Amino acid sequence: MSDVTICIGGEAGQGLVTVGSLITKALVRAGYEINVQQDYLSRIRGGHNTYRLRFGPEPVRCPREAVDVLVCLAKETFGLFKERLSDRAVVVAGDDAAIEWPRAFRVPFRDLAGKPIFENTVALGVLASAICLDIALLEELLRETFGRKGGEVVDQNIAVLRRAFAWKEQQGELFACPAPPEAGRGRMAVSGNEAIALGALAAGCNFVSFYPMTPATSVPLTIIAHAQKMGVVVEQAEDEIAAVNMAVGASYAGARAMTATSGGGFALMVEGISLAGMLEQPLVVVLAMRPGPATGLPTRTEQGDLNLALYAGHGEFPRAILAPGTAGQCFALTHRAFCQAEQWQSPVFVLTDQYQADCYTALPPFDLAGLPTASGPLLAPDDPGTYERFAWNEESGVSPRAVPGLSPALVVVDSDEHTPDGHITEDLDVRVRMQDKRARKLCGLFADALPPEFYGDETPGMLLACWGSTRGAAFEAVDRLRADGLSAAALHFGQVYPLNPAHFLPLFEKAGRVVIVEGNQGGQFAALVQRESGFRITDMVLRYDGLPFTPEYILAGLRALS
Amino acid sequence: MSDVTICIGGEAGQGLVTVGSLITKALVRAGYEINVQQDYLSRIRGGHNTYRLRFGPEPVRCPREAVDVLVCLAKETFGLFKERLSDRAVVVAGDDAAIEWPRAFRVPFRDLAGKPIFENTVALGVLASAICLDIALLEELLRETFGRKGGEVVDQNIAVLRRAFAWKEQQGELFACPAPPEAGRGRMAVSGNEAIALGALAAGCNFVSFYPMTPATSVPLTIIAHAQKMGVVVEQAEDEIAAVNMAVGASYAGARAMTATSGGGFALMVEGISLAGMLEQPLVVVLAMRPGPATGLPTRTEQGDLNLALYAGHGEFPRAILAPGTAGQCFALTHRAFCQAEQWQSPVFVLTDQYQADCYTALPPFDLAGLPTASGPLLAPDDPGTYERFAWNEESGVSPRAVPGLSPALVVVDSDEHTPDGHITEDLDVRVRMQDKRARKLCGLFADALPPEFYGDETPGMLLACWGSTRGAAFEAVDRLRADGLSAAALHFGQVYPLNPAHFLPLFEKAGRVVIVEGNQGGQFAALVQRESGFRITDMVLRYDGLPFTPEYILAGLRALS
Amino acid sequence: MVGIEDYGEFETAWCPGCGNFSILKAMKKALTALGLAPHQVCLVSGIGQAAKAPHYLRCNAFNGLHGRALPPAQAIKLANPGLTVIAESGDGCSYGEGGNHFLAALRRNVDITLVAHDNQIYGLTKGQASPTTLQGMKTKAQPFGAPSAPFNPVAVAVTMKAGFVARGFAGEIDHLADLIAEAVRFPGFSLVDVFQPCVSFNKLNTYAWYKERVRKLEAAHDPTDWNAAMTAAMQDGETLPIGVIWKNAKRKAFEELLPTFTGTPLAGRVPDHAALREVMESYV
Amino acid sequence: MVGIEDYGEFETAWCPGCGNFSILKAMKKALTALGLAPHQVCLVSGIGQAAKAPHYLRCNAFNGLHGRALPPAQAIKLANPGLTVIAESGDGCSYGEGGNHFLAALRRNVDITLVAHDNQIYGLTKGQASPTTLQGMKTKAQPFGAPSAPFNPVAVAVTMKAGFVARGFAGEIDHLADLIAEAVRFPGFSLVDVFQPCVSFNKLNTYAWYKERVRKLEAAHDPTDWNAAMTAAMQDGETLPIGVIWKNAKRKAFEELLPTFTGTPLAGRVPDHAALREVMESYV
Ligand SMILES: Cc1ncc(C[n+]2csc(CCOP(=O)(O)OP(=O)(O)O)c2C)c(N)n1
Ligand SMILES: Cc1ncc(C[n+]2csc(CCOP(=O)(O)OP(=O)(O)O)c2C)c(N)n1
Ligand code: SF4
Ligand code: SF4
Ligand SMILES: [Mg+2]
Ligand SMILES: [Mg+2]
Repeated sequence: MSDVTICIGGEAGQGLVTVGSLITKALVRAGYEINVQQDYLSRIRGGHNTYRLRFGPEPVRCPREAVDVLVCLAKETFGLFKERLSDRAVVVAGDDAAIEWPRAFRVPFRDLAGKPIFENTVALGVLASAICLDIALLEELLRETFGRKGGEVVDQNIAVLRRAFAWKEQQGELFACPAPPEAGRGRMAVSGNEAIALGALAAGCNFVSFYPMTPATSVPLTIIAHAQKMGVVVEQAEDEIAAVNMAVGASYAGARAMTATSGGGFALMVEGISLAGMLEQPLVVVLAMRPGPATGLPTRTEQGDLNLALYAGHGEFPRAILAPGTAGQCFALTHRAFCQAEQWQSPVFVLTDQYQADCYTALPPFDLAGLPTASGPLLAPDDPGTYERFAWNEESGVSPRAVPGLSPALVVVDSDEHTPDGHITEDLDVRVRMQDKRARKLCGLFADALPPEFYGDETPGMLLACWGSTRGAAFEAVDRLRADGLSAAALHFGQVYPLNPAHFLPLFEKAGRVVIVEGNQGGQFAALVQRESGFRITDMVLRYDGLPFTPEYILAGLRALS
Repeated sequence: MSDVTICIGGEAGQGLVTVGSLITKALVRAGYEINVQQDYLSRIRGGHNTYRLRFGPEPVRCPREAVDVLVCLAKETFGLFKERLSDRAVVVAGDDAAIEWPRAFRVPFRDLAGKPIFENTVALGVLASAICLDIALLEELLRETFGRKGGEVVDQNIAVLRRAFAWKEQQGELFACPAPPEAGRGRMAVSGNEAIALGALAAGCNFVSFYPMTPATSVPLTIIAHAQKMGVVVEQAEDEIAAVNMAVGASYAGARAMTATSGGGFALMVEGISLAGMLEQPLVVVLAMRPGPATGLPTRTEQGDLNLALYAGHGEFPRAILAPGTAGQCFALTHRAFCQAEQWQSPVFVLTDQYQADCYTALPPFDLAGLPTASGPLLAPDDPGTYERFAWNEESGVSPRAVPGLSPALVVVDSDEHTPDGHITEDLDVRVRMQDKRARKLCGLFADALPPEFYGDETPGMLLACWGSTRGAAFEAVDRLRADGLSAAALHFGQVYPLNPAHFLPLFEKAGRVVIVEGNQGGQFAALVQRESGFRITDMVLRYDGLPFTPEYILAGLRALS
Repeated sequence: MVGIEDYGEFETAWCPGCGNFSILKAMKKALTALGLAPHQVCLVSGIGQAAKAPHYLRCNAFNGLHGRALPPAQAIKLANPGLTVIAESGDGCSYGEGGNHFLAALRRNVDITLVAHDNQIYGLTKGQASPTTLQGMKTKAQPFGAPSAPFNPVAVAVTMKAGFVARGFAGEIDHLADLIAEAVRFPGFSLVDVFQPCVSFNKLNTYAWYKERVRKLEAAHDPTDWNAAMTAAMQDGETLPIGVIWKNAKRKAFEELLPTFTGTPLAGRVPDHAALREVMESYV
Repeated sequence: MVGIEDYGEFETAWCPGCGNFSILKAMKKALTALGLAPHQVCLVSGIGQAAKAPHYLRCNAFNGLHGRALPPAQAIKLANPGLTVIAESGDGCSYGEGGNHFLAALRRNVDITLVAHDNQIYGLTKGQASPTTLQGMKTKAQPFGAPSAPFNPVAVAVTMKAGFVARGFAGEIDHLADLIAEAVRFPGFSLVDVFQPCVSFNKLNTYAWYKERVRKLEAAHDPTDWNAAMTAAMQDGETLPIGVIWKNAKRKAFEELLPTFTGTPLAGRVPDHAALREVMESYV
């Protein structure tokens, strides 16, 4: 294999994310492709966390199970991962660590660091040398990172880095480094959540209300970091109920509004989502999934909230659910979510999960010029005196959306059933007509539904259908099956609702066997496919232990099926 | 037809519910079968409300469209209902009302009443005579109702009643009264919500936390009325989130706990329901549906929240959903909900709706002797020192449930993933095992699932499948189809989840045509059937105008299908 | 010139004699006195009898969910600072279901006004105890008397040194109109809690009951004196002061503390792709 | 005799140096002083770093949802009055997400105790502003400074004439243990707000910062004197009093006002079918 998986293990608070991010950035600048898997505990210090980084000159789409370079910052690290070490693996550990492995660098951390706070820099230097990374890239990054803390901090860090690098060089090569990449500089290292935030900004998102909840928080935090430059009003609300109701209110007033949360917080937004449906307000909700029920495993990953997203909200109203499978899709589909929300005046969800939220990828800056422009509200209705927010529309169901205060048109919206002018009614004929008007928008969302992405043999013996963050592992599983001479393909759904059976039923019917691969216990997407298309799903590979899919996991699951 | 439909129309606050209830009670005491449909506006005074009462010597299962006796307490009443009057209909109205109808009693309300507050009593007297009801029954009821206000009030009312009755008698018979019934006294007049409350009390419900919301409120109000006698702690919470979290807490402490709400309130409980799933706490939630989205039509009926009940809660955990179709089933299935909740340590929902909540029926007092006893928590574990709340159980998934404080056993529960002793864990193997343990309980709930109730021809040309409150109208539609010489049957699901396809698939396959009849726009139950059984539903009769099904509506819907 | 007739006359779903009518009248008077045209005003409400108020005058209106008037009201103001935003809802809505938003709004101090129709009862759901129902009052849902102590929104708001805190009475329309106008003018969060007789369900706190107890604050009352304000706010029982109880002119409105807030509407802004390109550079 | 060792010693997920350790110690001391065996105690928490506390001592524990410690805590007490019920959670949990339940609990006065670990920050989610974060403090989520005024739980509780209101400091373990014991003994709702340094995320309100400001209330302070209590509660800035601030012995606990409350556990009761038959008669 041409790619390498580094695993850095250590206690929370020990700075392994710092080491990991610096190496990540350096690899991206060196032109490598990367994939990051962060496993952390729900605590601030102590415990055992890992930062896993897979890189190589060719695209790497997902994590894999085997580890090639294990960096042990904690005592437990080696024990936890020794079974996973590949044949060619090297281990980096302290010189006092009790490890048994033929190819190990036993680093005199204390001596090289001088002071304890520099031990991470030592690890960085040793690791950089072990994977044949140019030390200049790291020096540059240290300068950027610690520059604000003053020259002395930078100098000390660089001195330690050089010392560690030099120490490692003396030990010689124990590891066959991958070929240097061709790609040049200029690419970003972005996480899934950062890409979502950038996608929102690209669509003109200018109002974000949220309540902190892992793994969603980094979406608003990313926007906050650029809020002033981009002109975004961001407010941390008192709870998720306030967050969603604020977003609906802002949307009514003409803002391009978003909120982001995770399972439990989303559960609290369910009533507000129904409100958005009734008021026909554009609303984008990022739902970053983690294992439930209840608090569950708050820092791990799962795809267990699809059903909740599908049916959140009492009563019936249209919605769309997008489920990106790469950082690039996180950007593009979030942008699309805003466009669809505005066009169909409906809530649109972006479903992601902890793995994808925290997964870094190397990507060129997103192409903004090629993006469609999201339509906006009507700033000046032609005849404001007769304006009606919910004017009948027998075709699309969409009424021109004016905003309050910008013209003499009065904009009235009501959570009760209402007449076209937005005022409360108990006329039951109007009720049926209004409910039909709202429902009609689902036809539009259906017509706009994105087809799934096909990958692999055209008439596959085995077709892996997946959605959201499972894409990478499923695609690589297909590569491996095909490498073994099997006929295989994958179908990735970047939109999970509405589903157009015409997009996938022919492919399903052509395939020898259809296997749904998804990160939950119940096979929620499988049930949805069955409901929407009548296609009976009999085979599934499911995962709900809090970890992301890997190709190895999928292949083992497929073996267990037959 | 041997039955009669009375419709009393008037403004909110005019006392038409009082007139309606007294006539209802009198008819029940006279031995008639009854069915009540209450349509009211979301306001306290004014507007036009109706109280519709169908009665006859034979069982009447549902409302019908035609009106035989129209009592106009408001000016609009006649205009609103004249199209619905049957050929034999009579109208009762004020002598100043502009109505055109051959058989009308034009009542000199003012003269007969003396004082305006007695006008309702006049209506009562005239109505009683018009339908050939024994005046003694009404005198008795007036005595019971106003007894507390003192003898004078009673006497005055009775005097007015007699005056009105006598006046009407003088007008002669304009209406052919139905045959007097055989059934004797001793039956109750109970609404669906009252039956739910009585079912809860029969099961030993002793803790209710709620937040007022139409049409659920009368469940807790009924329990409050008997709380002291029955030893129930009832608390009106600050919001629905508190209500559900209180119920879960009380359940943990060993109470038999319930909460009741409607769509928007239920939406707010979604996180708490997931908590009940994770803590494996028995919890009964009454969800009384009304039309959404959002506030929708707060005092009308719909079956639009099935999907939300099915998927409420983030993450995955077992649940059961019962959907009574008669007041008797409201009692029995609520009792069963408590038994199932306790047995499977899971949330169980009772799905009803505004029509059924407010619908009165005549029933003998519920048979308590025949009820199974709901099991209770473990009060004294054998070995309290080693007690573990979530002890592994590889069969049913159910662990013995001790309660805190009643023995030295410590009872620890956690919304995070936990080890068998209830303490927080991030061990991913434990996670999978615990999630599997919880999921296993769904097998038990599945095995316990109630089969649907079959009614009609054994191999029907047309099979109407329905759930919840739609039972009566569907059954009567079958009667009418069969009376027209068609082969027809109905299948009523009193439990909508889990569904056992073995219970219905053979019946579906035998039927010429399967039509789902349900009170929503989306065909939610149809989709569920399709998902759970693979049976493709192509025909549906749906209603979402806020009114309950009638046989006429269903028959018209069936005609439109073909 | 704006006249009261610009705000229209509508049929309502309220009971004859209800205090809501007077509050509606006071609201229209206040808006007229403020010289605001209907489209410059946005009324935001929850669900309840009071919450229907925005349907009964011509203006922009957001009639949201029960208990959730304040979050959208604040967001609307932030999204379009040019609008005069008034949240109007019942006591149950504002202090019961919406209690957490009330606290947050007091802390946040966004320049909006909350007019709470405080009938000390849940009207629309037919008479259960609300957070302001007096302890011991019997209702169908509290047949043994409301067991909790009543919430005093005015006292809590003063304690939290909110922007502007006033109490009015539906029986004093002109006084109330003045209070609402002053509250709207105040640059920060303003609370106007209004005693509102509910003739259908609250048989304790009737017009007569309020009339006997309500006293306009003396001219000498200094609403910037916190101790005086707290003393007035804590009065219950036989004397219930109405008027401007507290004013915190020293507090900055939320908007002033938000550097991303430009004071211009968010609607119609074009995404700044040039700036976003610079942002993306920081990830390289 | 109960000894502190009965409450056990456990590994925690807290950061070294965190104020939570001291609060845990004080809690164990208080329970021991109260002579309660572990199975007589039920700790109820939400989600956060503080909310993990019930896992770190032997007792009955209900670790519920973020912000939702108080509703189950009150229900548990009503369902089994024999239990000593203590809700323990963070400032975000108790006054942020759970703000509405805090107000309701103050009004309800069920005989439970709330020990709020008040580190003036959201710890577990890595350092966003909490309701008690001082205005202007910068965090990752509030890079321009927290824009809202801080919530003063003690002052609001005193304003609402809650049962028992105290403030402690994690740096004063014995004093805190006494406060908790006294709060538990008080027959009604008791609040113990505890200043708790968060060494990882709150770099403003540090041990040193608190030490400089915290002052034990004078012996002369009369917690039954509302004016004195309010004065103490409103102190912020340079002096932050700790101790029993307010005590309302005149208020009846909720349980006493609930006629359906018998004082015996609800668990194991057999449905009274004879009574229910009588109830059904009333529908005939
Ligand atoms: C989430 C939710 N819970 C409950 C209700 C039912 N509900 C409607 S209005 C109301 C109380 C109204 O009381 P208040 O706010 O005081 O207004 P009033 O009718 O007295 O003016 C309630 C509980 C609802 N609509 N939504
Ligand atoms: C409904 C919900 N929203 C958000 C979260 C995420 N969350 C967990 S702990 C926490 C804040 C904790 O702050 P605090 O209560 O002050 O406790 P601390 O960690 O500071 O002790 C948040 C927002 C959650 N678990 N559930
Ligand atoms: S119920 Fe009460 S508050 Fe509502 S309109 Fe009638 S009198 Fe007014
Ligand atoms: S993050 Fe703060 S509150 Fe949490 S354990 Fe660490 S120091 Fe304590
Ligand atoms: Mg009210
Ligand atoms: Mg905190």
